[in-house]
Amino acid sequence: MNYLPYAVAAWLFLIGLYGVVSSRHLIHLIICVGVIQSSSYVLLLSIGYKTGRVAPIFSDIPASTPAVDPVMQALMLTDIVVEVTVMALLLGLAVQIHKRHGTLNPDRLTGISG
Amino acid sequence: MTEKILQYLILVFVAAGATGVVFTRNPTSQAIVVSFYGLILAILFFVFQAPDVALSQIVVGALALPLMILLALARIKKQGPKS
Amino acid sequence: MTRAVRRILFLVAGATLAWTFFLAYSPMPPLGSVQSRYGDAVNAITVPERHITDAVTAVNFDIRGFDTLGEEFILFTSVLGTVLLMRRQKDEPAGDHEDKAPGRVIPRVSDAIRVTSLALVPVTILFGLYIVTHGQVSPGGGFQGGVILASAPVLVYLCAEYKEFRSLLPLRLVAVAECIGAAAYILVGGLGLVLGGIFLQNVLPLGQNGSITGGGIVALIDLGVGMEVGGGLSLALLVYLEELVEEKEE
Amino acid sequence: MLPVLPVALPLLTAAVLAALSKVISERLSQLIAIASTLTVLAANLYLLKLSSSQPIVYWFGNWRPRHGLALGISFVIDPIGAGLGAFAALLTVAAFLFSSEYFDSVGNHFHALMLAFLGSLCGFSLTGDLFNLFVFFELMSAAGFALCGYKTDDPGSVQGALNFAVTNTIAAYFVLTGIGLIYSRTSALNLAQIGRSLPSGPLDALVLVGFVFLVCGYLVKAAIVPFHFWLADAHAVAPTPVCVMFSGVMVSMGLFALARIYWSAFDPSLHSHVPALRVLFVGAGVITAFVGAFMCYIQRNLKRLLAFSTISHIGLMLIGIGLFSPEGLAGTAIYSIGHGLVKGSLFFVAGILLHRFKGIDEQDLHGKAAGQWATGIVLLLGSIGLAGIPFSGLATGHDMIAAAGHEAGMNWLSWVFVFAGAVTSAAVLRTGGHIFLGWGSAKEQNQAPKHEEKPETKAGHGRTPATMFLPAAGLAVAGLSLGALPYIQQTTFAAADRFENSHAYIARVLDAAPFPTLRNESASPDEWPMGLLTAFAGLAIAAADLATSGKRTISAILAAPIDLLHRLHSGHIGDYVTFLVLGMGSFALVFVYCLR
Repeated sequence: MNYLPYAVAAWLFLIGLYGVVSSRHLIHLIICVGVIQSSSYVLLLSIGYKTGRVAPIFSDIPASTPAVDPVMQALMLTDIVVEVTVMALLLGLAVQIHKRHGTLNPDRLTGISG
Repeated sequence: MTEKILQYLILVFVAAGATGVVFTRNPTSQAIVVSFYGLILAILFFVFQAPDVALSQIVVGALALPLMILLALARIKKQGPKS
Repeated sequence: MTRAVRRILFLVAGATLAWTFFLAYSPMPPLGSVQSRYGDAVNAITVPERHITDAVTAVNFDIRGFDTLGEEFILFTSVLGTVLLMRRQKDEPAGDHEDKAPGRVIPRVSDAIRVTSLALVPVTILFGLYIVTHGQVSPGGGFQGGVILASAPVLVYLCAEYKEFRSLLPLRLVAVAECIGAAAYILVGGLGLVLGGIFLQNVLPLGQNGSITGGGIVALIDLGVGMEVGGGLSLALLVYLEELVEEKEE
Repeated sequence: MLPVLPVALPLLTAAVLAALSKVISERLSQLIAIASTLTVLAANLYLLKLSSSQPIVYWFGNWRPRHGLALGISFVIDPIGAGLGAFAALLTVAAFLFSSEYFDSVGNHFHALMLAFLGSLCGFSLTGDLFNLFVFFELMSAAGFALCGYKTDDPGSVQGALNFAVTNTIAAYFVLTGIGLIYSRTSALNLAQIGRSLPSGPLDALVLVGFVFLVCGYLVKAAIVPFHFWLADAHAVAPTPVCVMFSGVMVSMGLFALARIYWSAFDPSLHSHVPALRVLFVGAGVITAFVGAFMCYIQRNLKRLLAFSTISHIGLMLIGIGLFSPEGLAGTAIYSIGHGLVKGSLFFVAGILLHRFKGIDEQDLHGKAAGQWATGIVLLLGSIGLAGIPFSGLATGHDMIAAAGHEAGMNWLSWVFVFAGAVTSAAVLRTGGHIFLGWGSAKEQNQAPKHEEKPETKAGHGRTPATMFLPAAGLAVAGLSLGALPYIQQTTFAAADRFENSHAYIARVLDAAPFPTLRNESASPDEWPMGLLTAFAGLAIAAADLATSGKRTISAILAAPIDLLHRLHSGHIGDYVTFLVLGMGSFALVFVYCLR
């Protein structure tokens, strides 16, 4: 059971990839990319977590209280906000693709090949 | 002990939620499912002692991202099947 | 490749990756027992050396502040790219299409929703500002507060007609605010360079423990990031709305 | 203040230009952008000189290591990193010049995005922190996606940009997973710190997979087979100045990341496995060189052809790094600069053709550019530079890598260079013969799918502006004479030798210890005939192809495999991701089972 977080992280990565590969709609595909990213959240979160320790916020508790790893949380935090803007960019590309090709099905996009 | 059980339970929810997101093939309903998934992730962060990240995940994952998806979809719908 | 071939190939590929994950994760320490020399060191210095009671904020805006500078510019660049992608093809100046269909109401919403949303706008802004400024004390900071601030324009959009919305929130102003927020980080870094000799050095006097100005330059960076995130994200949302409304008006 | 300038200045300028985009004219915006880039160039060159005897370590926010524990983020500046940064700035200047009459309304956003891109390239080459490397990688990606999709009215453009964006974003999550794995073992993000703590733990699958995820994630950016699919799509559709940046310097950054991560963090634990590593990475490089060369030859869209030639040459550069010797790394450093110059010039030629004739399809333009002597000569210079004739940067790089291969007992490596150089150079020469001289048949004989390319300029098609021609000619001449620079071999070798001195690097970063003197002596190779041979082989292949066109050509004999290759490069994002996963998974498994 102690390995459940890692198993979940691996599962999120794989299922997200499956979604990307099998997608029939670019918006769906982009959301699946987001699922892959949540895999890294779960991984970083579990690495930073320490049993029996509190959140690294010392407003109401003594500064010497053992706390979980703030570094991993800091990495996740910035990543979440960056994710949403990268998503905005990807969605913008999808909107433009629809405008130019009239479809969002990757199987029907034939602008480039060879 | 209860904390541990809660953590594992939510981890299972996360795995199930992600699976749900991937297998919801209709993007509009997917935006709603993603919103729920974002919320579950936020709860996960909370029970893993990461309130900062949880707050950020609530506003981004459960609100901003689904909104953006819906806006993009509305935009695409307006364009019609072939321009 | 046909769908079937791709699916089979992916099953093979996914199996190799799954096996890789299994190999990589099995030597991991069980949950909750990973050693954290770095994290413990950071926890030990945040309060005594920086008077910041939220260690995550201390990492983001001071100890590893340079990462956040980069992250902020990822956001800046992505928003710039989104605006570029959603721009009008013919270089028509923004803003003249309001007159094309005067009086057209875009979202027909009930007055009850309108009033509620309007009342929520100042509350949202206040809450966003609170979160931005209290990042050093409690969970929150420029990133989270910025996102909350960015939701205010959406509320305005929900409750107002498009024309009013435009006059309430000129896009240009939002864009400029975003750029100022982005530039602010580098300028604060430059302040450290000028006064202390090192980029991003925390040269301002530290305030009281647990106050919103405890961490010296962190308060400034927090504000700048809040402005950048709030401006950038609302800009990203607004260009989608803008395009949407335009289509309806045509 | 010097160490932060290459990152802070372009980013600040980008923010200012974006803020003022409606206030100042495009011309002014361009001038500011060029001035800023030139300053970055000068700063990087000065850093290169300052760091020649030992790396400069700069701790942001003055968070120095305490008791050997790194707290903050450091830049660790050495001549190779600073040199790459300087080269990125040089190409950016050329791209800005070229674009001055390029887009009808290039818009100030173009300059802001290019500057953000430059800032990310410099940050990437100077940083000494694993997560900071990732941050600049993401910044590079974000700016790259936007720049790639800049021509939003071009259907291929947005699709290529999406393929680029999705594959590279997934690659970024592999990198992030790798960072997590390594952090769980070392509790460190600083590369030197990781290098110091890794050997104290076992060398198990966790560390090995972490290394593979990190390295392969960055190799997606470098477009190593089978991670290469996005590159041709992105290059073929991006605006010409952006292609120059992508091909010239962005792909080399992926290889630089491999070198940086390996020698800063992993060499102490993996050093005894170098023979196995050598087989794996040289093997990947050889395959990439062959696939790229072959795909290059069967293209008809000039930009796509050049993109595949980039893949081929990046494979050659990977060989240099994969030999894990100072000679090889130095060879790759020179080779990548030489290649960037020559390839940049060739992309500019493609841009000029697109400007003049509103297309870059080899068959469509058959004989159309007759009389364009100046542009044709630049194309000729570029193609013989691509073959690596003596005195070019590629020749010197080739010689050094071949010498490193000789030392490692791989004498045949030189022939891979000859093959890839000759084929890619022949492909360019062939298009030159078709387009500029009207040689060969005008009939459609190339089976490659045709791509519509929208013109990027709207006026002045009757002439070639000097701002377009000069960057093209300048880069070609620079690329052809790079190898003739005095002492370039010795100084690069010295830099590479220091770059690979992991123990000295770690002690320098964490304990501020002085750097020792050189460990090795340069073998100073001398293999001119190979460069000449490659150039002649290239000429011969192109001439044979042009002379026999319409009859049984190479493409007729190899119709079946060519068809298969065309179909593999389907432009379908699902296919690309499948290959990415397959490559990542199998490489990781091979790695773990070979080294454990």
